Amino acid sequence: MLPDPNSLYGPLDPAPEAGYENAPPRMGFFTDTSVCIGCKACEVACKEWNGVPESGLDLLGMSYDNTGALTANSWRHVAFIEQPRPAGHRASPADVLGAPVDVGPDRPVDAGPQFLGMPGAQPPGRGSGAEGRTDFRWLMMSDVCKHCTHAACLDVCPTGSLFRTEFGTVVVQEDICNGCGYCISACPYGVIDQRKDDGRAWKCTLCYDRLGAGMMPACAQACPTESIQYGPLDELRERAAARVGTLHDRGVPEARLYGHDPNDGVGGDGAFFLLLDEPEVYGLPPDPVVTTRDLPKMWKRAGLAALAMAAATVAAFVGGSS
Amino acid sequence: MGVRSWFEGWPVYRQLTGTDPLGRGAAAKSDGSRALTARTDTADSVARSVCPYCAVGCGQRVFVKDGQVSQIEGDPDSPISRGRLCPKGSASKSLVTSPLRQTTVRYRRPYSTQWEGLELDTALDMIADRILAAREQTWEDVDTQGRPLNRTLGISSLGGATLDNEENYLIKKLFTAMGALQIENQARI
Amino acid sequence: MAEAHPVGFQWVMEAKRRGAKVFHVDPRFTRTSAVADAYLPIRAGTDIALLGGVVRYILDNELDFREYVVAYTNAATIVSEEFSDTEDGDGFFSGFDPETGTYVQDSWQYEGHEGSSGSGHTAQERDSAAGLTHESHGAQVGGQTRRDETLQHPRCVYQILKRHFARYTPEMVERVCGISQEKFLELARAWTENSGRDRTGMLVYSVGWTQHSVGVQYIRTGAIIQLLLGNMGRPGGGVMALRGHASIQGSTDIPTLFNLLPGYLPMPHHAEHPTLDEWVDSIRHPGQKGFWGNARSFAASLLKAYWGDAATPENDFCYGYLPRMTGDHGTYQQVLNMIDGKIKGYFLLGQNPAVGSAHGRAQRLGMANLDWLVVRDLFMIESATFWQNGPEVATGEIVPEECRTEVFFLPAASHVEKEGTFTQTQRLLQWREKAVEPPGDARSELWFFYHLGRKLREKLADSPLPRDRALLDLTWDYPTHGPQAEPSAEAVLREINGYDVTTGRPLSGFAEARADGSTAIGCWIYTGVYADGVNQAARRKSRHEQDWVAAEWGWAWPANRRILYNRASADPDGNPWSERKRYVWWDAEKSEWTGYDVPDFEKTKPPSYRPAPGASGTEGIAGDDPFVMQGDGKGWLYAPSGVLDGPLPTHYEPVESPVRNPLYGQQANPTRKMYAHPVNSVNPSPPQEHGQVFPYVFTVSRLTEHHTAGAMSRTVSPLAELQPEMFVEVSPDLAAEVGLTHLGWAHLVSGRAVIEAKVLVTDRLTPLRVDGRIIHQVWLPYHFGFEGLVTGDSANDLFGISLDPNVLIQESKVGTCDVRPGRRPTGPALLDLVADYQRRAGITPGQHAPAVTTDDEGKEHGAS
Amino acid sequence: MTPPGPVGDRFRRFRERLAAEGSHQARVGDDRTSAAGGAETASGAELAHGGDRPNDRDTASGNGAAGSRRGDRPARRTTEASGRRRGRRGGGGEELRVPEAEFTSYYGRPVLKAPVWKWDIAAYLFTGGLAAGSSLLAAGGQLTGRPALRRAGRVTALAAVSASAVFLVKDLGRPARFHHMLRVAKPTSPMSMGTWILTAYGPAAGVAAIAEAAGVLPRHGLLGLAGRVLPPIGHAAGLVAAGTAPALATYTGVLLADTAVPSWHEAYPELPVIFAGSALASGAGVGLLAAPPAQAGPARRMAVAGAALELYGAHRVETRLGLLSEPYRLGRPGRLLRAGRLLTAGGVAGALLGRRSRVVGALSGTALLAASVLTRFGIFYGGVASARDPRYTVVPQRERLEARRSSMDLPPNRAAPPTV
Repeated sequence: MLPDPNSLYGPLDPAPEAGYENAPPRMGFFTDTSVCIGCKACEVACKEWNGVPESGLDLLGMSYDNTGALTANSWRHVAFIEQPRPAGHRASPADVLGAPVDVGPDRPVDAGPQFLGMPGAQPPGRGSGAEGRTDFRWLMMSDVCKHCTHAACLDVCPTGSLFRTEFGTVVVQEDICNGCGYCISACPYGVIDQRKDDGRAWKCTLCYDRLGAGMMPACAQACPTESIQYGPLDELRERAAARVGTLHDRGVPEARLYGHDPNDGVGGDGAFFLLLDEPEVYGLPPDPVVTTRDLPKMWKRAGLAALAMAAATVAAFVGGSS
Repeated sequence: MGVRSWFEGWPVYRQLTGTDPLGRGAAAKSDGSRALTARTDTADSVARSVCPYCAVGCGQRVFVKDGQVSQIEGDPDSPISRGRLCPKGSASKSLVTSPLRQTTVRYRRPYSTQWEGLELDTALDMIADRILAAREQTWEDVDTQGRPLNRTLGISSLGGATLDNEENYLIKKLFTAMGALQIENQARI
Repeated sequence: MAEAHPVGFQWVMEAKRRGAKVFHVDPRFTRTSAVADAYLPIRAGTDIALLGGVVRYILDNELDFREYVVAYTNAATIVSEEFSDTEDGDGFFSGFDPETGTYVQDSWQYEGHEGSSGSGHTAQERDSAAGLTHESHGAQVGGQTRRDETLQHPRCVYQILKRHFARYTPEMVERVCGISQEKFLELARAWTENSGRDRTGMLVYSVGWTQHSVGVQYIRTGAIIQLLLGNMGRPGGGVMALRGHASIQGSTDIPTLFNLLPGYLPMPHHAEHPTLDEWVDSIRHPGQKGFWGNARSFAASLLKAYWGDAATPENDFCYGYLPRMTGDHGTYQQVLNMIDGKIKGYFLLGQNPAVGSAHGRAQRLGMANLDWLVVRDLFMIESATFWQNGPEVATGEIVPEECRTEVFFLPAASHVEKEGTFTQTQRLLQWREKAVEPPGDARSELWFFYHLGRKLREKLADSPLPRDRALLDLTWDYPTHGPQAEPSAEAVLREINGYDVTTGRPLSGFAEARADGSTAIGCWIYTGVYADGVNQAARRKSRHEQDWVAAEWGWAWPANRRILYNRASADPDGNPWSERKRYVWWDAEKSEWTGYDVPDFEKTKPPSYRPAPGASGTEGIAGDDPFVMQGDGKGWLYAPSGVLDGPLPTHYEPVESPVRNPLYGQQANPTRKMYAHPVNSVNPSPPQEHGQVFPYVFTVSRLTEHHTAGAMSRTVSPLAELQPEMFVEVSPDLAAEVGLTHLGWAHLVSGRAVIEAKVLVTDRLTPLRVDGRIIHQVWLPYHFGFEGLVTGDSANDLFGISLDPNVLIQESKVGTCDVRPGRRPTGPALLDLVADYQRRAGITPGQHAPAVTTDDEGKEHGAS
Repeated sequence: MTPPGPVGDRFRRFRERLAAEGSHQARVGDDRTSAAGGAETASGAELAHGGDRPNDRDTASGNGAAGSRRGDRPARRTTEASGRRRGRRGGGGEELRVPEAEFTSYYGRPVLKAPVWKWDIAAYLFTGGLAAGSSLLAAGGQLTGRPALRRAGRVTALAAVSASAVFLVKDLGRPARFHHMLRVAKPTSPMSMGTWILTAYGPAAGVAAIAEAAGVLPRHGLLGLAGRVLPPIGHAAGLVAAGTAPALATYTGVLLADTAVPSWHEAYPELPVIFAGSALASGAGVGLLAAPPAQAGPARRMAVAGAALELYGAHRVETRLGLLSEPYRLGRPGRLLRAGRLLTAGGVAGALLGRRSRVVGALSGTALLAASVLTRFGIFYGGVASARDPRYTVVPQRERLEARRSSMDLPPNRAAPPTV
């Protein structure tokens, strides 16, 4: 069976290409961070359903995020970013101290994101002094495995533990994984991780067992404001486009979709987002590309190097009489 | 499991003969994945309950397997919560099955520095005796003008906002009949 | 709301999706503010100044919903000329008695009713937290009143309200609250534009709002605005209280409270209610309108439920058995009595005062001076181990070897291990099915108290003493079932619902209550929960199969009504104010009230009905009186009685404030309840000196990830890891001023205690310019204690004990403190630090701030 | 296809901006230089809301005001007007310092997960290469009648491949499940292909090495029979091993490159070359060590070829990748690679000049082996370092995004924020 020309890179419906005849429609998540209230119900619901162990009791000082990142022991991670800058639809930056800022007709207000999310001494959001403080914005976002169309983790998995399910999601089969660790280096989003004492790789399974029983993933069911929406991917993409349109009309120009485009570097994500700022502010890569895109070229290069090596050896032995 | 069926089960064989030559989906699917089921499907019973945390009153479904709570999640039928839960509500299973939960009576002797065990029935008996003794020492029949008081200010109680209406009813009924007036709960804190 | 009631918040997001504007007012930028359309930072404790500004904005621009206001509120009612407002009394209404620190309310009455205020001596009402009795029934007021429908009469409520709030201008709001005028006007404009026939606005508050010395008046101001804008009793309108515990509404309906009996019947007072008749008349207020007319049948039915056959009309249904109140028996008075050794035994039933109550140190010292303590909880809470791991053990104040308290810890059953009903924040009873048996010795309270009662009755079986009759005559024979002899919760619910004594038939509404002893009702407002012998609270008809009111899911008291006073959703002649907001209306053909909800009105009383002069009780309610529980059937913009600290809300500074009250000479609520006990103290506020020793304002509230005193979240691993350490949020400016570093340590000192916390420097707290000065505010979560997976110091230790006069709730949402970098001292050095601060602040424990501060700026004049 | 050197290009644009700035004294790092890649970050869009007066504010017009600004590219906004001193991370530098790569991240945390492989994978890179090199050496020796090379090659090959197996299994999270590698044959997984290569190569190398023992077997009886049969089998096995050796040596290059680790992935053209060269060099090293100078001729030539490949590859990796070359130059990886380069040069020099003396040959052999180890560890830790610092992930990707956007010269699509 001749594989699809896009089977390694480019837009593709992954489940049929992975050998499932009449597979159900591809399911996924659309996370609308503009309605996320950072309550972390998704983190807890995921842990309760999947029995994910504890991931550490330390205050990280990253606003209300004490989880830190997606790891083997936290398959959902709610990010918190405090930004001292005017949100799109807020009133113009009046000095919170009560004295109205002299808002001239075209005074170039540069309340740009002094906050660069930089590490170290500066606590988050410290860009402006008191007098510069403007209306405040607090971004929240529930991060999760992206279940990519072209999943580098799945491609590189040497045991076939990571596999494409009939729903088009990417799942680690814990009865197969031998903890080789290759998927962890391959993931362009830094999602999948090795669990220390257990040795195997773990990540969100998009509740593969619940999907099988016709139920919603635990996080999507728990999410109080339906920031996490679960459903057929095409439907979610339409809904997301409409939502971005509404937000733009309501004066939130910085709303943008991330991971929705089948032509992006990973062929579009199964779990995509509506963000209110640059992806890297949330810790997401701005332009992720699946490494498999360049694999054919890599094998060619290796072939050349191998030939060179063989040639060198032959030359070494044949050439020269000494 | 004959050698033939083992061989046919070998994913590489399935790659070569099946519809998944690259071994990224159907061919790589393990027996474990095929046998996967949701534990809510295999539960013995489902109880319809309400979240014990705040006063929104979100509906909860409690799944039970072999006498143990196997899963607690939102009740999609509830018009209040529509199947959703907050982090606390979602942690209900960990709450009721927490290893820190006390399941035996603990008793601290006066002036002691550590806990001891105690039989539940003995504890109940000791508490009843202490109530009657305290009631005895601090009972007030009438006030200075001879008007009835019928009470003891020697016993206090605090608590009820996390309890059921039925429990609060019995508590209020018993304490009132006992003359213990000083009972309070979180409604005032 | 997104912080402490996230799932309830989905409905705010639903409204926001449809274009609703969400305003969030909070001292700190919270997760609610993150998704709100506008956030207003406010100085903690100044809500009345803000809402008073909104009232003034409404009245100044005549933006009230005039038709609604004239028909349904007491705006037109003329008030007695003896009344004088705070504008003339520099913060005092007429009738203030400095000796007792309370008001005589005669001068507040409507014109012509000065004599019948009924609650002349509010001092006694303050002690008995009588305000709580008005939760479901109106206060004492005469039925017939003089009214000026044109609202021009200088002494009509409308004009009094206008004069009262005249000085609450946008500039004053900015000066007092620190909110920019621009933002304030945006709020006021949006609120008024979004009210009227076609649109309604909702005021949502969480229970923290009540934990102020003027807490009840906060809610009064909100109610006044909602009445002025015609939002009460209508869909998408009203005032929504988001309560904090699963069944806190249930625990005031069926109150484990000292001043109430089930159904908000007041606990008899030794001097006021020696006999049943006096007790019933004090509830019924003869001659007054409203449903409280048949209070006698409610009282008789309750006593019948308690004492069954022994309760006969001849012995006033065993009224004599009831214990009597003599004054303030609130929890804080009890704690002070424990410290003084007056209390022998203490039950803690799923409550953790060592962390949850104000003045943690007093709570723990009190418990250390008991004879015995019984704690029933799921986990080993701080209140059970104070003698072993408490802060006072570290400072040496409690030495385990010398602490005589005998402690019993009995494990409790969790919510899935027992069946029963919770009453959630919208008065909805929901039945929980039992999933599994409780583990080991864990038992439900039902089990514990039933078997405790059984044992007590066995031990007193042959006692001749009259005082034991009450226990022996009690109806206490509930059927038990299961391996642990668990009493039947359904049987108890039946008794709560009420039944016909002769036939045992469950009643289906409180109208069936009789005063002749033929009916027995545990809690009359719950009658109907077992209508037709069916457990209505257990109904679970899916939302997909019913309309948006979802009347067949659970059961709401009273009478499964979902929006109270919904008669007001129709105009005086019974037609809906608008198609969009149609809810309950008069159906002329069937000549009965109908609609999406159970009408809050007599079914067949036409809108045109007018009572005969002098009629009282339910007959006294006219066809256009939606507020059927009020003595005059009207919504009260002005409260002639029932509220002890003034008929109109007045801005007073919190008990501990760095700022002199800009509006009046009177600094704080003069009628607040103060305790001059050696363990208690109050930080100095202007006009007292040394206010600068505690320069910063601090407030406490919840985190989404934790629950109240933390026993149900700090012991649960997936929650503990989400917020693992006690922290304090400070603004970058305060951090710079005091030298705090992000994630470094800081310790906060008040007149009572010193606690330490990790520092989170954040822009979400902003310094406010108030009265020309910069006021810094810090915020703390109050969940932490010394037990559980994650521990930390308890923020409530910082608070002293000052209570609101109406319901005796403590002020634990605003206080002053000092913030220093580094960790707090340990051991006895901690007590020295607090003592040093007390000395520098001129605090002598046992003394409290002067109640009256209006004589002149400098001189204090303290009432006892 | 590799993008133009990011540092250079950005520096050029920065210079233009400085010139455009004109009078404004843009202290490097003073005002809010845009996030890397010169594009205004989304904040630019917000600024447009300066015009969003409270009194005329209604949501529609608020957005409109932003809209009007969207089309044109206004001059850079100076921050002086708002009088806000923006303390910038690390304060200002002197005027012409190359601008520190300016980028946003989530509290400085890495975007990617650093590889979980430990040192034993780096060691496997070396032993795998050594096995391949030795097998080639042995086959060469076998075909051109140099028994010393053959014997040394075959024995080292077996030892190296056994060591490789140990390293690989020990590094697994679940070592007992090492055989799961043979469950699938996935061309998209270099490690799966590598496993099958090892499966082919291992036994062959083993048999070839065992065949060496044929000499010591007694003449007659069963063992005698085996003794006679072994050499031809060994001969065939040796050829099979040599046949798969080049694949064994270079597949590891693809294995590292086929990851999201920035410095490995960008170096995919060079890694196989480096590993091939390094394998040859280590094979030559074995030859120089084990064989007498007479037979060591081919080893010397292999050493030269190997070193050439290795040095060429390493040099390109350390210079061509722009920002992503940094990890290979800085810190421990830098030191390792520099030391490796020195040792390689030394080894080759020794091999060529010291034709006569056995000692110099052995020394240069050892040097070559050591160089190979250092190079492997250098490349390994260089990649790990590039995964740990978010800069190496965000900056190149942000530039790639902007380059693609400006090249397409599309109006910024609705997804990306309107640049102001």
